[in-house]
Amino acid sequence: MTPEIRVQAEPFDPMTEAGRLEVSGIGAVATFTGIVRGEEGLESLELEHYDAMTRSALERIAADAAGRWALMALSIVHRVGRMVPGDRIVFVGAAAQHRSEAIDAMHFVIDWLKTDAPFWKRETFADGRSVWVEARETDAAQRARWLNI
Amino acid sequence: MTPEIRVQAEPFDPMTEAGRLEVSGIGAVATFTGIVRGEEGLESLELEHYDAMTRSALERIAADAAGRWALMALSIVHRVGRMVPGDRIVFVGAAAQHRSEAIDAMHFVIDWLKTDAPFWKRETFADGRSVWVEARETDAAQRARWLNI
Amino acid sequence: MAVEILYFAWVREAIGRDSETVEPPDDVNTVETLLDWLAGRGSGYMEAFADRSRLRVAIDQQFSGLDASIAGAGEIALFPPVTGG
Amino acid sequence: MAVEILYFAWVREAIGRDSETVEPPDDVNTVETLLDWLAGRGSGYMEAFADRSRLRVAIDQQFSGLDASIAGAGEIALFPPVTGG
Repeated sequence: MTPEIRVQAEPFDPMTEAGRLEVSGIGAVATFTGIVRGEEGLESLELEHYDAMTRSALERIAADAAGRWALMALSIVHRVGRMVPGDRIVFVGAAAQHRSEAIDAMHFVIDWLKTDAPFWKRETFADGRSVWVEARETDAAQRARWLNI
Repeated sequence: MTPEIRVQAEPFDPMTEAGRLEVSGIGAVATFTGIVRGEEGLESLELEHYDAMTRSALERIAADAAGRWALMALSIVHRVGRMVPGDRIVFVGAAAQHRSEAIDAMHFVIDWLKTDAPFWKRETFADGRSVWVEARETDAAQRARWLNI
Repeated sequence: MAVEILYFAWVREAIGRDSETVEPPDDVNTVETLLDWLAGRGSGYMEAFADRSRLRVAIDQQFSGLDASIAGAGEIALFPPVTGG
Repeated sequence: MAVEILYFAWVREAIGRDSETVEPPDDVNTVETLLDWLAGRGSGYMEAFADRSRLRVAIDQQFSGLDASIAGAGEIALFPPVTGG
């Protein structure tokens, strides 16, 4: 199983990504798509990343997931650059024989991606404000849940 | 939020179903697709259901999920009748503002659908055997996890 | 009082029909006593109801226990544990 | 020994550049001492490094602690807690 890992400025299509996961012999596909919310007058979002490190960080998360669950396919796609509300930022998909493996692996990957991959978001609002998004403590807590499983 | 609930003999397309979930204001879409596995020489699978009850059972599970998490869209699609390996049996998708809501709701719905909706599978194998699938104790255990959350 | 009984999966196959309307006597007032009474109808019923730990029931489209009352029920479905999804 | 320093997000903006090659003296041998040394370069650095609880580091593309040794490092990145996904 070689994970599909991509970091790209271009939009992606979760439907196409999900289709890639339906490999022979699987019984379950779980997917997650993250979308830019337009709350509080958000106009656009700029996603910066550490190009030389991002891919290896995602590969490491994928390898951790593959070590924990018997996966038959795994995809991580992350957009970078400028996005607007409604745009898709991230896709995570996992395929396995059984449902809990696929769902848990997908959930693990998106939780760890939030804390262990070098991306940063800057939000620009209709009133002109532009701020770097603060990391949330709940993300660290959600990552930590997996350490005792 | 009115859940999309369908029980149908016709194939469905998880990509189309996932597209329906991307309603305005969401930040997260989680989906699950169950697929017929071709293990042990399985040739076909016949899915029987209790027509007069199935829809209300699925509506009840959907209402339970909507009561637990702030969902902005929820879909349950289940095929009935004859299927072959590789065919999609079930789709569950949930959309919410935040990822844990969407993922947990999707996971809850598929866990409860396994134990609380009147479907029965009969498997026919290449050697001519045809057997009713036995319920798995792990399904009851996975359902029970949600009772204390 | 007449009640519609539905059978699914191997319960249906053992009994050889998917539904029937029956009129149980007054002392048949729970699912358990209904099963006892139906079992008198033939070997297919006896076979289907032999291991009651493998039987599930819905009364008027609601899952119920085998000890549930059937008073006033219009439709009782008997079937194995469900295996959808 | 020369080492490449990379800055991201508001660390980059405060310092006003996204990378530079520096040659710290031998006694600058941990991330902490590197931050002290870099802070002498100007107010942008001081501002960026003022609250070290908000700083994260990667040494040669591996997340590390601020107390980590920088001996032999080729590339050190300084940035806020990540916010992707």
